[in-house]
Amino acid sequence: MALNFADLEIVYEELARTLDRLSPSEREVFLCKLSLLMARDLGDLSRVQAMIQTAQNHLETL
Amino acid sequence: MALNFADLEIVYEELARTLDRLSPSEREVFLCKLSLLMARDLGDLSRVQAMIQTAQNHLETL
Amino acid sequence: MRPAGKGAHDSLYFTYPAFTAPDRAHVLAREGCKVAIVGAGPVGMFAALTLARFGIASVLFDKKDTFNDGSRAICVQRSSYQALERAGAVKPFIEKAYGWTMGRTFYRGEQILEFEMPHSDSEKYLPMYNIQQQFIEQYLWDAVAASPLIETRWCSEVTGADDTESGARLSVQDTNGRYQIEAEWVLAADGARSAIRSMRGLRLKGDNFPGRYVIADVQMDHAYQTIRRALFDSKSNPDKTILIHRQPDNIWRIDYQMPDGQSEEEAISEDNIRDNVGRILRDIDYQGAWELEWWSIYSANTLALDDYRDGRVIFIGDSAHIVPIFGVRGLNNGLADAENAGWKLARVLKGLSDERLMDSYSPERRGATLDVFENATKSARFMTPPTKGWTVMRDAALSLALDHEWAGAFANPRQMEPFTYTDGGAVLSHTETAGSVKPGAVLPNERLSDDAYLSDLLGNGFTLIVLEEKDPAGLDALKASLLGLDPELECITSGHIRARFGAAGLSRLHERLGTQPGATLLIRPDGYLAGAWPTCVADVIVAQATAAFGRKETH
Amino acid sequence: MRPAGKGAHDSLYFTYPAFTAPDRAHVLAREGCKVAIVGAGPVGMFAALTLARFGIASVLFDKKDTFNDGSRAICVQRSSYQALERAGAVKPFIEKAYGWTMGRTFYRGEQILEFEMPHSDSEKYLPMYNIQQQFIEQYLWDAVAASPLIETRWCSEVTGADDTESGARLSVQDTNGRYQIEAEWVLAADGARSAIRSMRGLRLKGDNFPGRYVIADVQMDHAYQTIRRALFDSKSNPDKTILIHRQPDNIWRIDYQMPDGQSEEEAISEDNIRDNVGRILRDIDYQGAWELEWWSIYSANTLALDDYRDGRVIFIGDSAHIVPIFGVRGLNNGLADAENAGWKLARVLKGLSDERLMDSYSPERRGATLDVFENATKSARFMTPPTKGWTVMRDAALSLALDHEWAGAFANPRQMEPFTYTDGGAVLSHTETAGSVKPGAVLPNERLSDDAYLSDLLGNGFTLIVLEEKDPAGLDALKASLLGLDPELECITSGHIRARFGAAGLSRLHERLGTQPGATLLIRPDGYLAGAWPTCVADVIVAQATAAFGRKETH
Repeated sequence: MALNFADLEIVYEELARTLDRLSPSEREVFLCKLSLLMARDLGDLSRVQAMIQTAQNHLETL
Repeated sequence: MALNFADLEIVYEELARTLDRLSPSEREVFLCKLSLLMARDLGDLSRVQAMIQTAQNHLETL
Repeated sequence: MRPAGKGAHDSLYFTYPAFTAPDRAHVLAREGCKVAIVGAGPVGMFAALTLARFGIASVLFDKKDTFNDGSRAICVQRSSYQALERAGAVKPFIEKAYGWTMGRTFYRGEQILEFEMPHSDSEKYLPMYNIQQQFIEQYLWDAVAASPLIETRWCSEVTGADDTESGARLSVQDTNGRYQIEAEWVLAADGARSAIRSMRGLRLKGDNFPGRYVIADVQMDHAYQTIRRALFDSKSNPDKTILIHRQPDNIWRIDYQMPDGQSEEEAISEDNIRDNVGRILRDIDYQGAWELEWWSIYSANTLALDDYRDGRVIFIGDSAHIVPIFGVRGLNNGLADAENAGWKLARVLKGLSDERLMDSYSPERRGATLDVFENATKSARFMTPPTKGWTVMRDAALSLALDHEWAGAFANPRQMEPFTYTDGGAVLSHTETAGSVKPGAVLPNERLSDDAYLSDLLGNGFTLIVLEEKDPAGLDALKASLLGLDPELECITSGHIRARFGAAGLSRLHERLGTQPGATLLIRPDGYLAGAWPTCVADVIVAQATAAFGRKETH
Repeated sequence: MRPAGKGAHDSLYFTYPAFTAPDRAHVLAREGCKVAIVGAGPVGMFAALTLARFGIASVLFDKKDTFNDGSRAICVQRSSYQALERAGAVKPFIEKAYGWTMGRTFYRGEQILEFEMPHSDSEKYLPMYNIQQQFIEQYLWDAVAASPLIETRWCSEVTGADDTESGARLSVQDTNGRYQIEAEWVLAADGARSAIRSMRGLRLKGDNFPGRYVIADVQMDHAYQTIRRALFDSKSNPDKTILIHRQPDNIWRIDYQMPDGQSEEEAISEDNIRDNVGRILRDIDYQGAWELEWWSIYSANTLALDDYRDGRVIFIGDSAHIVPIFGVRGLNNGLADAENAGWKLARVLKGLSDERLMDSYSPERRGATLDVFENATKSARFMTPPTKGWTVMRDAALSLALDHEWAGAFANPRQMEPFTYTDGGAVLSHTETAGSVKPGAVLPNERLSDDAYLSDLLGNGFTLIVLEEKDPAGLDALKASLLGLDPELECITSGHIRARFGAAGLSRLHERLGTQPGATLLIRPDGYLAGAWPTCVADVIVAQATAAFGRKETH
């Protein structure tokens, strides 16, 4: 079952605080590590691939 | 069940190629979006929090 | 600020009154008062009205000669309407304000969230109303001016507030000269830059958020319902945020984060205001004419006093706490402060409660402030992220929200319900429960007939609601005991409710409160639930109420 | 390069031979040859040995007067040992080289991966052997010099290769002058900068990887087993990569990515080499003395010809493809090219196969190259990430590997097994299967007794393995038909195996191959499985083998 919003908000805030503790290059490595950890744990390649696709939407600035 | 290595490698490569298509600021937003997507899908706050902790290990450069 | 050539009070839609200082002979003749209220803004006037509601006279000081020059606070929430009603001042608000329930959030021009604030037929008022601050002050002033218990002294600056044995001595400077006046109690309602606070050597503590906002009111014939709009990263303010609110008299509040590359000074120049507002109006497809009414600039802060009480000086409203605008809790919180301090102070002054009842004011209202801080901090971090980490997460959430409805929740402005008190002595300790209602929370309202709500049944002071099927044997004795504690006590029984609203009305009430027959509730004068018991055990109720609200014999 | 004051062939441990050009009268007297091989490096010499294995004479040209100046290729894999054995040249390799099975990867000084290459008692050889290129060339040269079928012409540069009606005409320049020689076939083994390739107007196509590597060989008494070490982001080469290999004669290969801030020219100055190597040796806790033997610089590329065959000119080894070093497939791939081209060309020249058998060379070996590219690209992207995306993912994987064993797998150098052929006509189409063995793959080996492996039973040419419980009725007729296709055909039956190795040996073979009794296998001269059938149906086997390897009557 998907994380509820209150829990997701905890994740949001932990990520924001963590990113602020890191240098720009550390931030990217941290996020990539986290992505690999979570992708592995999800255990469903096609789902992960779909999320990688979705996350690329709307990135270009206006 | 955790993703096997071959599948994890596909994720690794898709992430590398995706990051190369993005500008530095887009990269971070992309990775944060992906983190929220995957965290939500994992549905287990304490597991996600443990991964956020683990991913912070060993980030400092030598 | 107003457009070039206009005076500070030269409004498109509002005529400011012009007040003068009181008669010199009168002020020199009056040596003291029970309560002095410093600041005749909405909070100070509402405090005076609340005291008057309980028969307590006050003197209200303000250094200005008219109302606030611009319209800062414009959102009045349901709980404030209920408080205004209790003070007998709600009618003109109902007639003038625009009620609303819905907000829409846009990211890069696309709607990512439409939220409804909690609302149902059980409620007497809508969750939120928009009305200009001038009207708020005008309507409160009309009530204040009509009250024989309130003496208002305009053009009167309080320049000193020194402790005395029985209260404080205020030094006042008005157009006619200086004088002093004794007060048993002082309510400091003199706003964010409170002079009283400085005189007492107190400081607000907390955080400042980055990001400056410009608020501009414009008059235009814009066809859009009363729906709060928030625009993130729009064409007209890239990477930044815009809020748009409808107000009466064709006035629209355009509230926008200062664009990059403009200094604060540049941002508030009339040319830039017109440029920025014009761009925003084109962005929301408004093509018609518009007139600029007024503008200002602000930043978000979460600042509060450690203690809202300093001896006989009680801080209410912005003098005690500054909250970010993004939760519309500045004015509403101030009104709640005024009512909380007001009914307690009235009981103390009337000899119904020991002075220590005032000790519960700061914990209750400061608790509410910290709760506002927590939610407003979340909103502020989303509206104007303070660091790279918060920025990138905010952008990620907004970007996700274009594809995923669940992510829109991050953009919710969290305009929350009234705080539930737990600290202090004004809520009865409860090891038992009576349904889903919780002591310390606002009593939920319920529509009992076409023209009557539960709130209409409540008395001016405390109200005891006894929901036993038949009146219990000791009810009269209980009422007698409680009337000693509060002569204004109202007592409502199942029998009254069934007689007036039928069995259906009674069962609707039980359903709303989640109670079973037998439940007994004690409601405070500010509509909060003081205590709840599953059955009406008279001696328990009297003992607990006396301990919390009564004069202690050992004291 | 070698230290200041030393000649190009002034080695600490190896004595280079000095060759001279052939006798002028002899070269002028000989007008033609069946096969000319250009380039007497390991690949060219091995091609000559493979042709000689099948009785085909060749002339081998090289413009140098000795072996390669340094030791570039040092890793020889199991399949190459099997090929060397088939050519009768493996013995000195076994005696000299250091076999190994294990690799260790370190990140910031901590071991994150220890991998074992696939190995078992079934195998005759270890998965990998380290030996300097000089020794490889020396041992191959010893075999070449001993062969009456190979004529080697040193100091002889081929300056032209023009098509003729029956092959090609080579122009040769040696110390004594110019001459021309006709050849039916030319094998171009003249390396990465192949002159033949240029003369034929052909170009390698593919990708270059960023990152420059310095390889340095040092002599020292370092106590560490023969285990490949890879160091990422070490103190001695921050953010960069180092590889360390042990070789015979106390020689150690230090292979390190050029540090930031050094130009290519600076990086290969002797002072910098000594600085960098010294730092690395201290980093791996080596305290003793060391001598610098030789160094060079390289970068990773994946480049190949579109077609390895250009009429009667066949490209083998680096002239056809350049692969990144990180998969140790440069030399090994070249040896496989040479054997593949060699046995096929021998059959064509002996009239056993139609010339179109040569059409299968390029698809098979180019397929292998592309497979190497795929894996080597993964390794190269990990060793020297070409872009920001690959860098950050690599760093993420390494960082994760410090806590998670599974992440270490990203650092595996992917020193893969021989490629399984699917293209071309030299593998029989198979709609049926015979156990887990797959046509196109290398036949797995199996130890059948203390001193005999399955591979020892195979013939010089094709081998038919018939695993029927009893010899089938038509076996003699089948053998006769196949002998027409290959007079050297070896036939092994269950009966032979049972007689020599017992029922246990036979069942061990079935288990290893995953076959059931009845299975019939056809093995190519290069050890690859040509075809597999669940039962021995003679006419099917003969028809399929004739179509793939024989002279077609309609042609």
